[in-house]
Amino acid sequence: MALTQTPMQAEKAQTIFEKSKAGRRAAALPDAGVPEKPLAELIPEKLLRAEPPRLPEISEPEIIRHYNRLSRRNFDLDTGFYPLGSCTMKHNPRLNERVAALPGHARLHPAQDPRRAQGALELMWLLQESLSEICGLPHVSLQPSAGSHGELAGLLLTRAYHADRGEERTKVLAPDTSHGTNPASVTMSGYEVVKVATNERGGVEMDDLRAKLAENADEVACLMLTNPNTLGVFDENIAEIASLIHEAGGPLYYDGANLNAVMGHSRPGDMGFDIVHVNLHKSFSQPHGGGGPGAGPIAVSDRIEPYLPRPQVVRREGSNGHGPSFDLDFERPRSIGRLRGFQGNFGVFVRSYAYILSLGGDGLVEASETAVLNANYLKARLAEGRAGKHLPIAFDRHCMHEFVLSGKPMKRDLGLATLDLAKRLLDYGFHPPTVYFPLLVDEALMVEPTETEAKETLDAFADAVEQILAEAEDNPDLAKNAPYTTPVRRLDEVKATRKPVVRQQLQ
Amino acid sequence: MALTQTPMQAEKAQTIFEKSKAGRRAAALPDAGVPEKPLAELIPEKLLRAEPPRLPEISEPEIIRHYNRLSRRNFDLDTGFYPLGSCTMKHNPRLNERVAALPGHARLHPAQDPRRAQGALELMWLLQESLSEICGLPHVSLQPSAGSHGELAGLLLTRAYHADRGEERTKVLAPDTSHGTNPASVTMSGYEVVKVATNERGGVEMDDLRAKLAENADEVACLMLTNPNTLGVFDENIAEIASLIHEAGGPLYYDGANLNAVMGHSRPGDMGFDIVHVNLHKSFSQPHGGGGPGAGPIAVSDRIEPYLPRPQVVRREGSNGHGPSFDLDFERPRSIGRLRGFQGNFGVFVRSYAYILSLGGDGLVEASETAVLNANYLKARLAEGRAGKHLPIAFDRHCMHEFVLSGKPMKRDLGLATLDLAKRLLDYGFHPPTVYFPLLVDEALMVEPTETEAKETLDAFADAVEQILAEAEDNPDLAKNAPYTTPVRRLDEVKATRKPVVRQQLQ
Amino acid sequence: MTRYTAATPDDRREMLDAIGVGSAAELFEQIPEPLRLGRPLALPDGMSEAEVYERLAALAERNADAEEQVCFVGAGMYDHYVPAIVDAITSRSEFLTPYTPYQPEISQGGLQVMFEFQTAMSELTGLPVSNAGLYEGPSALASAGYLAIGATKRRRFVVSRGVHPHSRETLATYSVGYEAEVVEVGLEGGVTDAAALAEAVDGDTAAVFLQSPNFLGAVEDVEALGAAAKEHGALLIVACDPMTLGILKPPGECGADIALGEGQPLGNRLDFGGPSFGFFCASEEQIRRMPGRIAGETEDVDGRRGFVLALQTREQHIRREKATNNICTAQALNALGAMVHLAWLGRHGFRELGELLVRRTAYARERLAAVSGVELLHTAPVAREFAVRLEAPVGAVLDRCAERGIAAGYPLGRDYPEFEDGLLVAITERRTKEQIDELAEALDAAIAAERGAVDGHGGFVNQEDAKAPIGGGAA
Amino acid sequence: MTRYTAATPDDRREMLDAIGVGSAAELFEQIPEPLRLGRPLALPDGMSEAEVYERLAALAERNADAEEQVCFVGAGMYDHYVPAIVDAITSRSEFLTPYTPYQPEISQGGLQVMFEFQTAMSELTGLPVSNAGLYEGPSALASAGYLAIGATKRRRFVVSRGVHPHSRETLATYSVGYEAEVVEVGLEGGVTDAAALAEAVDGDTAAVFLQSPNFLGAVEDVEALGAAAKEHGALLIVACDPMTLGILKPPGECGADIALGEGQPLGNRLDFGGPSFGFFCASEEQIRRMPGRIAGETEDVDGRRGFVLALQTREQHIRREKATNNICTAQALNALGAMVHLAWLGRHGFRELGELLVRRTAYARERLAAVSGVELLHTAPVAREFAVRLEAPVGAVLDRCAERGIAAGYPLGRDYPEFEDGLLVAITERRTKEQIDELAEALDAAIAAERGAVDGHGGFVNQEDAKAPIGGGAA
Ligand SMILES: Cc1ncc(COP(=O)(O)O)c(C=O)c1O
Ligand SMILES: Cc1ncc(COP(=O)(O)O)c(C=O)c1O
Repeated sequence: MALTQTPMQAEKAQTIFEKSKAGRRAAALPDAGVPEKPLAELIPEKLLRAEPPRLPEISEPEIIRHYNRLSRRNFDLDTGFYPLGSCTMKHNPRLNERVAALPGHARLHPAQDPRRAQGALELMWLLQESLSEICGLPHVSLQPSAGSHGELAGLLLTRAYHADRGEERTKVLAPDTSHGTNPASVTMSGYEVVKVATNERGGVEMDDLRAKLAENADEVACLMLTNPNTLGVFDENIAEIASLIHEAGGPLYYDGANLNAVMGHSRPGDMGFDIVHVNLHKSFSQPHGGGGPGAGPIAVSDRIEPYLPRPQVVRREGSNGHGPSFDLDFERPRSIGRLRGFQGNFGVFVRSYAYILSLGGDGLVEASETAVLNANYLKARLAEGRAGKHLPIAFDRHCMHEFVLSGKPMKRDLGLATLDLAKRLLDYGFHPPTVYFPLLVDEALMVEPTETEAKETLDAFADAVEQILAEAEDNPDLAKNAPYTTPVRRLDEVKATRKPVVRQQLQ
Repeated sequence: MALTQTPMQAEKAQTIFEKSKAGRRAAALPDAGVPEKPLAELIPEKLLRAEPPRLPEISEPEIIRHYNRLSRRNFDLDTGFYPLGSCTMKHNPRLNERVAALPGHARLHPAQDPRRAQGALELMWLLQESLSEICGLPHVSLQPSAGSHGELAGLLLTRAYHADRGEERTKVLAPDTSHGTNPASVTMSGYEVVKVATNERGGVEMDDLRAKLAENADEVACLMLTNPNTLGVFDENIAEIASLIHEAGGPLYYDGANLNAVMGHSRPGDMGFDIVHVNLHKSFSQPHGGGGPGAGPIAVSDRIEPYLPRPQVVRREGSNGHGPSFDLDFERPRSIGRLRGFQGNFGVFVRSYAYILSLGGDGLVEASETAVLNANYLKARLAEGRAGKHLPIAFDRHCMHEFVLSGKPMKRDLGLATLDLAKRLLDYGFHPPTVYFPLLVDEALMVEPTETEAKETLDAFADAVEQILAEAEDNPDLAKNAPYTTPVRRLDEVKATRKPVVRQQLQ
Repeated sequence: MTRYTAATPDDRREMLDAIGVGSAAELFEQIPEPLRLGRPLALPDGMSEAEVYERLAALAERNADAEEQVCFVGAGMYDHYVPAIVDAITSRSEFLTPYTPYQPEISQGGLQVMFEFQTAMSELTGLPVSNAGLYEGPSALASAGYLAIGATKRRRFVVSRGVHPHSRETLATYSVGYEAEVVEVGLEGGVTDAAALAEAVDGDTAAVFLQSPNFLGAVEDVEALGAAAKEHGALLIVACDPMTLGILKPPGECGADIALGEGQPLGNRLDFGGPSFGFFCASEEQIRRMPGRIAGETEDVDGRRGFVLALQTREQHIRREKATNNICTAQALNALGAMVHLAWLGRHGFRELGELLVRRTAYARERLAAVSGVELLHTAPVAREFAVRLEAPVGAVLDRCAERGIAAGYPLGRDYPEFEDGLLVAITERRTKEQIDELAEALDAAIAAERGAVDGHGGFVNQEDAKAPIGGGAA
Repeated sequence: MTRYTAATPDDRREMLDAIGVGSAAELFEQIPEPLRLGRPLALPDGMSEAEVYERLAALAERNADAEEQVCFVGAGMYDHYVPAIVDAITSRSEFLTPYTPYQPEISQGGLQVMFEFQTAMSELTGLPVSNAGLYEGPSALASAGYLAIGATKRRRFVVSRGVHPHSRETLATYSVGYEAEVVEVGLEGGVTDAAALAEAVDGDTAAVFLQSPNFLGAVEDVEALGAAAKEHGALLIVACDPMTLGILKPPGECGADIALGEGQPLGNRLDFGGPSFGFFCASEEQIRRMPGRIAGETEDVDGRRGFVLALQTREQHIRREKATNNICTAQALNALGAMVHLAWLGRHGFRELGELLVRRTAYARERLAAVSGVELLHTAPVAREFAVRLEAPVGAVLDRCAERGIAAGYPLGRDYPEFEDGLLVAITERRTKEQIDELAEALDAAIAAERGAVDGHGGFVNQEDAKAPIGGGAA
């Protein structure tokens, strides 16, 4: 019997709403145990809902089957290699899940009196101290919920800093390689982005930087930089950049998405940065969850500290023979205020702190070293053979933890777009690299293997790329119509945006 | 591109030993923190091992990938319908896993002083009481580790009972439909099996029973029976059977594998049974784990009680205003002794007790009722169309929780063996029924849907059977060469037994 | 301590050779020497897994969690029972470890979950469009402000004082960036002062923000209050507690343009405040201004049904500085937890749970009001939380209750200086009648003891006592 | 209370119609009326998930587990740290919920795990054949007796008193069924009395059973002791602690025909005694007499490598009364846990862990021997557990230690009346030097207090005191 499609392809997607049948249910609820007054006696009729929302009616065994089956329609880090550039898809230790689930963490109410949440506050304080040491900056707020939230926090801190000095500035400099969240955050915080060009080494074009500073004299609020940047290279001019920005009166913002390259090797604070966000879901092993949760703590210099969000976790020295205690400090008059409810994504802090404890200082140093080693090795492997010919490295130098290839020659010579290569990789069982980013590089492929991958895996990936290119020399349509083996094949994304169907219609 | 095999088929099976690479590791161990004396100073060299066992050398991320990927090569209950007769593949509630994992259960040492394990002992006592009520017998031992262990226990109890009365008996009666563990247990306990025939209603052939009793006068130690039996029918003559055996001086043993049919409807004790085992991994929702763990508690009548295994969980009335307390009673002079270490598969007890608490008395009654309803419905569906023609029911009457079809006409008319049908069902995404059991029925298919399946699922299964038979009318080879879509296709079982390779060879 | 890596010394050697360098250190030479750390990190040495576990367990031990104390604290996050099936599903690697579904062909699991979640939240709120989730409640509310500015080109927000203080504060923080003005409208009898609200809204107003049930637990008449917004062309933005939407009229039927809120009550544990998720629903009109990911239905080349990230042109990775929001990593796993919880509750279970909350809350409110030294802070209708005033220092009473193993509620003083004597008490299905009775007894005893302390010690005045005397009479 | 079922009233109606009966009750009419229960079960009503959780958590709360007490109890089950990856893998539905792999095409996951497990256990024990696991340790030992009878056609067992008392008792229980005689051989200086053993073994002996380390923690010279078995053609059956097999000479190299034991230390939690698993390895000769499942490697019709249940002709479902054992459902999931734990430890980690145990145990033994009122019960070499004698009633000392949060060990009195004053102390990698020091202090204080109690109260004699005076001198 010839296979026409895989078993998963043969299975028609059905939502849980479509599996609903009137009268089914999973949950049993406790009896109220109190007088069963009619609802309308307790709440005026006009405020009440007439019909319950049309949630699914379904039994528990059907629910678990539905979501388990659905889960297998995902590719995940525990299935295979996931070299998604800029995302640091490193191993997610299950120890971290275990400690986060301890009732003392998981069932702790965020409004518990600090005197009865000393363990949680101490943990947060210890994490702050650890991040402070890693970033080389003395103060940390754990409040931001992800990288982009940290960026917004940083920019609002920058505003507060300037305002406190009686200044109003309007421009934020950012290289053309910056991540999309950077300019988006700039606009949300009331600033305007001024793009700075990239030089032939992949770093900031110093002349352009000087020119933009001159053009926008007294208007530059700060510079946002990722270092190593999204090309995976370390900007050697960072010291000079920092002094230029500082001279212009602006703080320097460090997008910490790439911190995994430099932990214990080089510290943003030492590079001259004033504000740093850290993506705990990248360098510090919080699982990505298919799009969160994460956390984006910020570390700042002394001059930024007064403006940090409220509340701040503080350690108070003990007296009368009592040990130190921990508290939430709300009395921060110059604070920019809250960025969210309560104290931040505490569950993420537990996981990341467990990770830091597991590796220790040396382990973090080694993690970064191995991340850089793996990236350079894979880069070397992809500089060989067909990949070397069709997919040249965008900036030919040692990379840090990731590197960017250009699919331009591949497109020109073989007719394959980067997207086609990416889709064909799916058939080979790999998650493709980040594609079409950074924008600067034509047909970009951004590859970040991370330190937790074995050499064999890197080799297998390089071999797959080689083989796809070889196939394409014979028959480019193979990749152009890929993938073939995934649960669904190429999807019509245009339709989904033109005539968006964003919920199930129910009768 | 034409598919030649599925992605899973394309993946060559590799063991974790084959993924090992010298120098890799996952675990970090704590420092000893004590003097690091050479081992040979502590244990004589001649008792020491020269080379460590060749366990895999592998990193943690590789381990989780290996086993996660491997897991997907299993079909499981949370993936789809699993009507494996005699196995009661009912839903496994995750609540039960949660409560079993509470540290008060999971990290409780089995030798903890009973005064410091009162919660565990009370739970065991409560489970004993519950099973006693369900079985209609006053005493329960939780010790046996599974059904077959319960059988052995029951037969040793029978021996002890007779021995205590100064009798030595040598034969155990069992119907020809009995499960393989029954005769195996009989032999292990030093008895000999005497087979009893089955009548045209699927029950015990009374004349044969009388004959066997007569033939083996004074030699019959007991009768082992499953009721409803492995044909899925209730033996209406059970009261008469019981009195015949009792008259012959033997206790009656109830194989409780099919208890799921009658919970709260009819009780083995009331039917006249003296010893019952209960498979907690069947009726009481302990997950099967790919072949265990389970537990096989036994419930017994007063006359068997003195011989129950040691220790026994007991409840002691409190005095001086203290509440009752629970203890392990070792002082059981007529006990058959231990059947295993410690107190039994406690983690299983927690799950099953949680299940009983969740459903409550009425819930158990309804569970059995729905199990019987589902079975009879599926039986009715399979009596229609091609299935009705090619796969007749072995004993045409209402069934209890399961029923047995015969593939004999299918084999004769279409050339398909029951095995072929089973294998083709795999391509349709179903686990096949139990096949070739009971032995009495030619080309048997034993179907047990359980109460936790939805009608739609039963319909889909009936439709699949119909479709497979329709296909076979055109092209019997389709099923004969099935499956096509599973991770591997039909395997050479003969080779595996002729020249067994039961471990990886390592260099 | 090496952990989670696979490179053996041999591997390193081979890899360095392939790269063409002698050591990994060479690769770091692109970092100018003065910027290299040149010393070990001042962090403890790595630890074995068992040691890390012990360390973290010891910290956790020092928190009074809801397993240890009976928790009547709410204030936006609630001690609901999260069914075990939620953990079973969210802990699967296939959901736990992937990134945002940028490659839809191998992300149908996550994408379909988003689509289902959107459907569920749309059903709950009565609005046709939902995104796949935001960070959490207060920042979702602040993001709605950004949308309102984009939609109305106005920069003035009118906010009820019944909106969660964290939301109001977050909105204020963000509004500095938005260069928007925030005007607050007070409460009367526990609910938003309708007259003051009507007064505050004008033609420059971008949005009116309400919350129902509001922070004091009172169910607002959103429809009536919203009229002022409609009149002036401002958006009506309503924060709500999803657990009440089985029984309360959904914001979409009350004229809301946007309904949003903290998602924690649905399938997410307390976690000392996070991670949870924010939900965000809107009218059809706003679909291209929505923040965050949205999954949409489509087809593959063979005509199979499938799901993708829709409307990505709103988002930062495409639109950059013109994006409708900067959010990237959000809270997908938490939204999955919510979806599983909702499916588990089901249509009728969800409503019944709402009814249960209302009835137990009514009982608790009555029971507590009968305690000497306790009176209701307002008598507006409530769903699952209510506010009382205590005739004794709130902090001291809470400490006494804590000693009895009860977290009695949320003290209102910090957020509402006008209610320095106020306590907010929350009910979930985990809080039994017996526990409510126990709370009443504990409060009774604590208040009596505090009064005794004051009386008994004559001049002794507790810190929190230095406040205005309590209004109405008490036993 | 309906739970976990899906049949709605409509479904029921349709199904009954299809069956052709009016009610489900009709289906139960095949049960003769007098045998129908005719009343509700006398069990509590069903409860909601949250209520069941609370009920079970309240019971669990009343156990002093190893999270609460520092656990020095061993006696066959040990408080090792089970790495989180074990739970992550064993909790996957795909491993948790299937039945025994009767359909190999869709069970390759479970079958390959069995094959890997067999390889690992074979490596550990030094014997070429392993099964996929049995219930647990003692019943595995009793099953070995059945094999020995089959292999030798003899019915006499010689058992060292160093074998776990539960194993000896289980063997005795089974031997009634086997109609076999069990002869016990005593200990000398903590180890099996070699002369007595040699004496006890004869030409009728089916098997000699040893354990190393034995129940008192002593490492036996299996090779030397086993000579008697070899001489008389009896099988040598050795029970062992898998955690010591990284450092101790494997039974297979000591002449054992069968090596077996309790698998709990590998990847299985304490669980108050189960479920865990028993392992069972043997020489090539015994392969067709093995109890339990065995996975074997083979190929599919296309030549793909695959695994199946091999040698099923040994088993009850094929061979029935002639089966080599009656076992059916075993402990597959627990064996998976062990395999993951072993892979996680890895070749070197496994050995290092063994070394760690030996060193910490040596330290503990020395430290405790220095305590006044404690002396060593024997001085034979030990690996991870050792026995001491106390100069005070053991039960009372244990109670005092328990009050300090320490479970100090296993009292030997019940199993070894000759060691009424004996205490067995076990060490795992979770027991730190600090905890060992604390144990020493606790024992010191407890013994001193007990002596004081006796002295102080003159004639007062504790129940356990009424025993033979302790041998050697003490401080
Ligand atoms: C370079 C860079 N900056 C910022 C971000 C945004 O971080 P988050 O997704 O945590 O908001 C990312 C995430 O991909 C990134 O790669
Ligand atoms: C009828 C019957 N009896 C006994 C058993 C043996 O039970 P266990 O597998 O728990 O040993 C089974 C298991 O399949 C069975 O179906």
